[in-house]
Amino acid sequence: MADIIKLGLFLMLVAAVAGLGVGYVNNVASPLIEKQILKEKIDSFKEVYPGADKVENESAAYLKSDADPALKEINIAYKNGKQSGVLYLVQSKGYSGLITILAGFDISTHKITAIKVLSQSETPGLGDKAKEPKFQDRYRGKNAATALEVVKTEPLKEHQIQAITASTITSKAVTKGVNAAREHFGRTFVDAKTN
Amino acid sequence: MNTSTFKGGIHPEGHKELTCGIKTSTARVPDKVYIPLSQHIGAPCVPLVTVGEKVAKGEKIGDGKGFVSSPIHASVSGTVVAIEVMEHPGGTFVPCIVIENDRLETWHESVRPPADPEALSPAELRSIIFNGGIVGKGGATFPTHVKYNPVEGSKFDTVILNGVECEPYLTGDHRRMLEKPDRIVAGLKYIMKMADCNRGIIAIEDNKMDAVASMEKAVADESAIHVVVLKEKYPQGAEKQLIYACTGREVPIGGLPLAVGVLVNNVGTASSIADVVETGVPFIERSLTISGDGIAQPCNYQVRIGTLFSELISECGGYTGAVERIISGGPMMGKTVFSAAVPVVKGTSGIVVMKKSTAPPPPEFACVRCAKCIDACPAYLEPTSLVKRAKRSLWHEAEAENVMSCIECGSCAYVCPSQIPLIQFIRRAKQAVLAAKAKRQ
Amino acid sequence: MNLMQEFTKGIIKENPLFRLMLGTCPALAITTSVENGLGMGAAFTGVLLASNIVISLMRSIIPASVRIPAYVVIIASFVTMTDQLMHAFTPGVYKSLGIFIPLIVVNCIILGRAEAFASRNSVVPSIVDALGMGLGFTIALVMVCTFREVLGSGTFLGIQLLPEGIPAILMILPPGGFITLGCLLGFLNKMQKKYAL
Amino acid sequence: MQEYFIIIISAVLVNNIVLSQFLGICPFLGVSKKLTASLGMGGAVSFVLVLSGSITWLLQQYVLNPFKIGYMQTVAFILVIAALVQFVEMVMRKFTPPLYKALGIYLPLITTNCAVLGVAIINIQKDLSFTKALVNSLGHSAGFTLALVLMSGIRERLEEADIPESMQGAPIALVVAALMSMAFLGFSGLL
Amino acid sequence: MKLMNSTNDLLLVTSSPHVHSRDSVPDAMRDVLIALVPALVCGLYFFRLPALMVIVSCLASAYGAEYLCLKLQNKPVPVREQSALVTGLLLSFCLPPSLPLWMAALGSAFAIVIVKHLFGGLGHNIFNPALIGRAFLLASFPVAMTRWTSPIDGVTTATPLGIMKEAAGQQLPEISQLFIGNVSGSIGETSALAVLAGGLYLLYRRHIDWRIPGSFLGTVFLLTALIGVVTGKGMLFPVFHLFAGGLFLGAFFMATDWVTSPVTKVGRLIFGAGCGAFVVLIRLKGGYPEGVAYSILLMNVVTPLIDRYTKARVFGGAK
Amino acid sequence: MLVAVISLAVMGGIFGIVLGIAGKKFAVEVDPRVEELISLMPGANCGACGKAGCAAFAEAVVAGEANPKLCTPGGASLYEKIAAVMGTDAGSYEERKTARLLCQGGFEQAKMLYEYQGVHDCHLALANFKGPKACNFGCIRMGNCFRVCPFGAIEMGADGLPVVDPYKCTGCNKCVVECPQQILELVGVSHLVTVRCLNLEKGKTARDICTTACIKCKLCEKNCPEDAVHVEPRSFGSVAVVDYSLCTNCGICAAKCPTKAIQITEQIDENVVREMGTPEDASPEPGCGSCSVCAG
Repeated sequence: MADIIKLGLFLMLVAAVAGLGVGYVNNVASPLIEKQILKEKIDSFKEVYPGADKVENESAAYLKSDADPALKEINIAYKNGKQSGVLYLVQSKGYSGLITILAGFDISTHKITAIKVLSQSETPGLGDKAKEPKFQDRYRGKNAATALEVVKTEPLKEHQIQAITASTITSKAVTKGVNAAREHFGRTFVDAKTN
Repeated sequence: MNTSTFKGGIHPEGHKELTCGIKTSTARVPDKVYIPLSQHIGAPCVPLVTVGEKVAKGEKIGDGKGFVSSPIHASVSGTVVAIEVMEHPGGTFVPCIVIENDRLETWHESVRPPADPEALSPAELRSIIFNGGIVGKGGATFPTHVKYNPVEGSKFDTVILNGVECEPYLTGDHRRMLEKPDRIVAGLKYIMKMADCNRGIIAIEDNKMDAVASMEKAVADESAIHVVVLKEKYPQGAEKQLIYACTGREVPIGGLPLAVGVLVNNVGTASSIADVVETGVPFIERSLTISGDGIAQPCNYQVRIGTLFSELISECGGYTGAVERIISGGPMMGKTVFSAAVPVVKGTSGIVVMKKSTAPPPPEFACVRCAKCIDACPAYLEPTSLVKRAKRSLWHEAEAENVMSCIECGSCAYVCPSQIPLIQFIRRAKQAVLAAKAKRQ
Repeated sequence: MNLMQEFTKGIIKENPLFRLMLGTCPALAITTSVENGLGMGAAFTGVLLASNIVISLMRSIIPASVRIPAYVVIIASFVTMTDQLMHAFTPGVYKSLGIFIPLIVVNCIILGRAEAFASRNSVVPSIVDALGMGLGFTIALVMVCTFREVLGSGTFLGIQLLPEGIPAILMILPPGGFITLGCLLGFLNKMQKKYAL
Repeated sequence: MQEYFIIIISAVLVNNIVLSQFLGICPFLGVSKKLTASLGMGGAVSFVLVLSGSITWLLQQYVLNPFKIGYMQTVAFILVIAALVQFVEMVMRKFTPPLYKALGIYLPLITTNCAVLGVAIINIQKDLSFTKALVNSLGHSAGFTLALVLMSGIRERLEEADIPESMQGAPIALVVAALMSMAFLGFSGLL
Repeated sequence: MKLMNSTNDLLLVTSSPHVHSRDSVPDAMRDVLIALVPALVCGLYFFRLPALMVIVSCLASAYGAEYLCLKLQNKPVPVREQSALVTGLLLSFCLPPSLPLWMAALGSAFAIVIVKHLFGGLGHNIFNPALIGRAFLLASFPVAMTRWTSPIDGVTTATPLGIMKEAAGQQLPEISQLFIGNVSGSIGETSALAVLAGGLYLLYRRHIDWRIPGSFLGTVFLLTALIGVVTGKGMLFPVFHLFAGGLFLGAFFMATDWVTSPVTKVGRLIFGAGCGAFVVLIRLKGGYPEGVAYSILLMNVVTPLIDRYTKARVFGGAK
Repeated sequence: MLVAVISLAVMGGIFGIVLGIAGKKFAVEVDPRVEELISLMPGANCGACGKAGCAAFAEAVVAGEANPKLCTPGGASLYEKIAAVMGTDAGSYEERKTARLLCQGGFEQAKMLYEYQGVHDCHLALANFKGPKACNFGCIRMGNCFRVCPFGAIEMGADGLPVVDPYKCTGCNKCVVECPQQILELVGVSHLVTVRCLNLEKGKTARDICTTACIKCKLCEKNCPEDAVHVEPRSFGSVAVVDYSLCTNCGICAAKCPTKAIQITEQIDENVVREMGTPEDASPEPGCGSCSVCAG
């Protein structure tokens, strides 16, 4: 029995020392990691809604329980202390997994400022082109009033988005996510204003 | 018409038209006959005569010991000039008794008809057949009397006479059914008596409708005997397949036909039985077909046992040209011999001679898994899988896949589009499995 | 003991990936770009080096009956450290390697070297062994990566080599990984037979 | 109910753990020569995977998260798995000798099977609930067993094939895996 | 190999049987090529020169790759059977007519080298080479592989199945046009009629077993009919699915490939049914509009197991 | 940080104790010598020792149930190594034996009965009139011995007969067992004089079918100074046989033999390091490295 306790103590010691090492490294690294994550977030906010003074996560206020489950987070951008834009974090089921999109709307113009695909697991070389500016730019400046629609050819109407070649499903998924945000935006920020 | 058959099988070209219309003629009796001491499955016979001894026609010159054995008789009268090792059409070398024919055709005293054949008891019949040296004429040469020995606890209910003759080229049984239907029916009745059963079937394939007509006429008065017409297919003549085709019963793996109450005999064997019972003449001659594209005038002959192939071939007008192979038996299951100087034995159902072909043998390809061999196998085996086991010497696995159920009919090798000699690999596997079994015991 | 030999054996004769068939999971999963391969190789080498040093130092005091759990604890700690450091300093590579950084812990090579080498040798040979094995693994990874990146995305380290439409996307999909490694192994087998490496 | 169905289909077919996520390649190549062995390995892995999947989930939820030591995940999980494997081996040997005979020889190999740790981590990363994590583990182990069994069927056939010498063994197995995974691409986008 | 010193007068001793059927692998391959002629004619009529170019490059590449592989392995050349041509032709039949020629050639070479010769050549492959060639091209060059053109005029348009899957609202072609093949699609698979003619020829020549196409088409029809009834799409739905896409080509020419399908009768029924079920699953629920190629490949994977578990009862064995 | 240290330490402690108990309670004693012996074995799994492969043999040796000498492929050197591991005296080891073909009937020498077409397998050919050669006692020349040799020591020569490489041959007996004609024999390497014919037929018959057959002329018997070679009667017929216990390798019989049926084999240079052919199964398993996790 003494043997067994000795073994246990030895392993305990080893584990303790290991824990010390890991803990130390974590102490050093975790602030850096957090900073990293924050910076990424701010960068993408800037990209999708440029020119804001500050952006606050106000999901608690705007994201009701009956909201579209695709909506994950609602951030409000402030310019000169006034609500000027909304940044939606939406998730949509793509070809092979969830696509996370950040979509920015301008409250004054009722237009989409920009969108950004934050994460996706679409087919390399095909669906993953959704994260390229070439595709994301197609959403820029679209009016939030009408539902967006995916077409395969050059868009003829304002509310049409040209799909990525051979990746209609991905294009539709992104558009569906953006539409969910658009709808919420229209209901919450446009109608409220006009009424 | 109500024709039935077995599952699997193939349709090789029959070539029966070469001889099926030619009446069986009697071959010239040779100056010397060579009678091998082993003409049946089982231990070879021991010679009862010595060199220089005079023998009479029908005299017993060799006898075997044990249950599965069958005596042999002199097919001519004359003098024993030698007992020497000779090639045997079965692919072996066997001692033979060589008799110089004195052309007197003296019958031996033992050859005499019984007083009243109808009155003989089954046991007496069996002993007559045993002493007459009757073995199966289909090719397997199983001593016939053994089949009728009663076995405790089992009983025959059907006797099937095999008039199928599914081997290409061969027409000996066909001719016999046309020429001697009465002898066949008479033989069948003796068999039914010995087997103690009252249902007889004569099975004939639908490519021999004239034989069907002939046999049906012969059994018109017999209520217990029927002629059954089967669809033409190879290997319908194989015992288990024939039983299945006629009765729908499957002989269990490794079992005997007795297990399903059926006894199978060749039509030729039946007429031999009738002969030996009614006249006392033992098995000293048989009919056989000499055919093939290498033979000038194919025909059927009544031949004394021990006649050399070469004499028969020259009587048929010789070869048509350069000869590639001489087959003892039919081309599907017969064995090739390396010279025509081999004697006719009790099991020789035919001699097929093939001309040298001009085309080179087709190349062998890898197995393409077309499954034609599986579809053709009458034993429902997977030949291609067995071959793969055999190629890697996995004998245990081959045994587990029932390689011993193979009846070596050769259908698989016949159909294989890749020209794989499947049957040879399977034979090798069977050899090895048998050897392993023998080692275990 | 010849240190040079200890070093080179990991590259050719006992290459972890091509000869020992170890570490196949990351070699298939993350080898879609050369950058990933280099990152994985570096992370792997770092963990191997650290664990080899520690285990070699402790080899006389670890009781035999708990040596495997002890090794596992040590290796796992180093993997966790590497994971954190990569997350902090090379977030891009960290993201694309994903789950395969923590999975270094179950890479048989590391435990194997601990058991077969570090626990029986002193520190210096263990360091050399780790460097050799690490380099061998990295080279192997980069070889696979090069094929897949050039043929699959038409780039090398991000530099465009082939115009769009030419590269076969399959090469950066899962089948491409299997096929590249399989054919590469076959080719190396052939070379080995030919030149008796 | 439908959610669970989707998780299962996704884990078994669409994102097969071996053929598209590259976890558990070593046993996939090593223990797929005979069908019986691959069934044994599949069974053993499934058993440990489901068990460890649930235990690590509980560990994460009730130990690592409350104490805010999420970064200790790797160390904690691998320790749990290593101990679990040994424990299972022990219990099996003691109480179900036939099962031990069938699966036991594969158990030691499982510690270093990255599928087990991989699925445990995926369960946490995907933020699945306990039942979903359980279903996900089940699905992945079924996918692993499926891939292994299919592979062994093919490899038994390959033993008779006339494969070029340098491709024999692992290289051809990898090519088979490539072609299998190409066939499984047919499931991509399913559901 | 001659085993003798002096020849000529020695007889040949061989093992029985001493006769052989006229069947041979090269003959069977030739028959498959013949059976593909109607589909070839239709493909050329509908898709003209581009189709011809794709077919020629596939054939040339397949033959060249076969030749090289045999040469490198010191196996007998020239090729003794036309299986490489069959592979090349079948592959070209399931490619869009507008495919760049180098891609067609690459797919063909991939099929021959990786799928066939790495496994030891004819008879040893596990997967259907032509289908892997197609799967390879589809995964590698999805853009080029999904650009379809309409018959005769060559305008870019969607395939019937594509319309059904993605572009709701667009007019579906009439069933009669679908049957004849006057719709956009792969070179050799649009005309169900032509493929059916070839398939019947193969059935007549006994090169293929009715069980695979029978259970394959039957399963697709039954499942789609069931879905059609349940969802109220009517009986045109199953008929449409039967004639659209490469189902007939797959059922008669790809799934029946000797080498990669089961050898047992029951196994073939299971194989066909599995193919059919996967086709319906992929077409209706999957990411691709067409699933014939993948469904057959998936069943190729299962074939060894099917063979293993559907071994026939041996004659005289327990029922 | 403190939490990390404590939690890991606790876990470590628990697992240590659990494993300690496990190690105590469920320890399985494996004799380390078995592993050591397995690593020494040739790995051919040829079965010459009568056990199911090398591992089984090693176990049997450790258990004292098998004679280490039984591993013929390993030979004397392996025996010494085993003895070292087992701590026993190596003692003397029997002379190494190699397979020798007792037939010289190649294409030139032997007359043919027929041309054989079919699968090249000695057993199958033998079923047809004892093989295509006219001689019923000689080598069938279908190469079963060549295929069965696990060491690549047998090659088929230009004359159709198998040639045994005495340096590669380990005397594992596989070919001898396989040969249906029993025309291969294991002979000690120091015995150089061999009668390479087993034809039992009369001199004239034998000479007619093979130019290098033993014709029973008894010249060897008459000229042997040691009385070591005799034309011995067999079940039927007779053939010359060398008594290896008396033969001194003088070679007079070989010189006198009119048909050269008696041959002197070249002396093996025992200094040449034997190149052991690699058995086919010896290629490493993918997926198993050297981590020995499974062993510990």
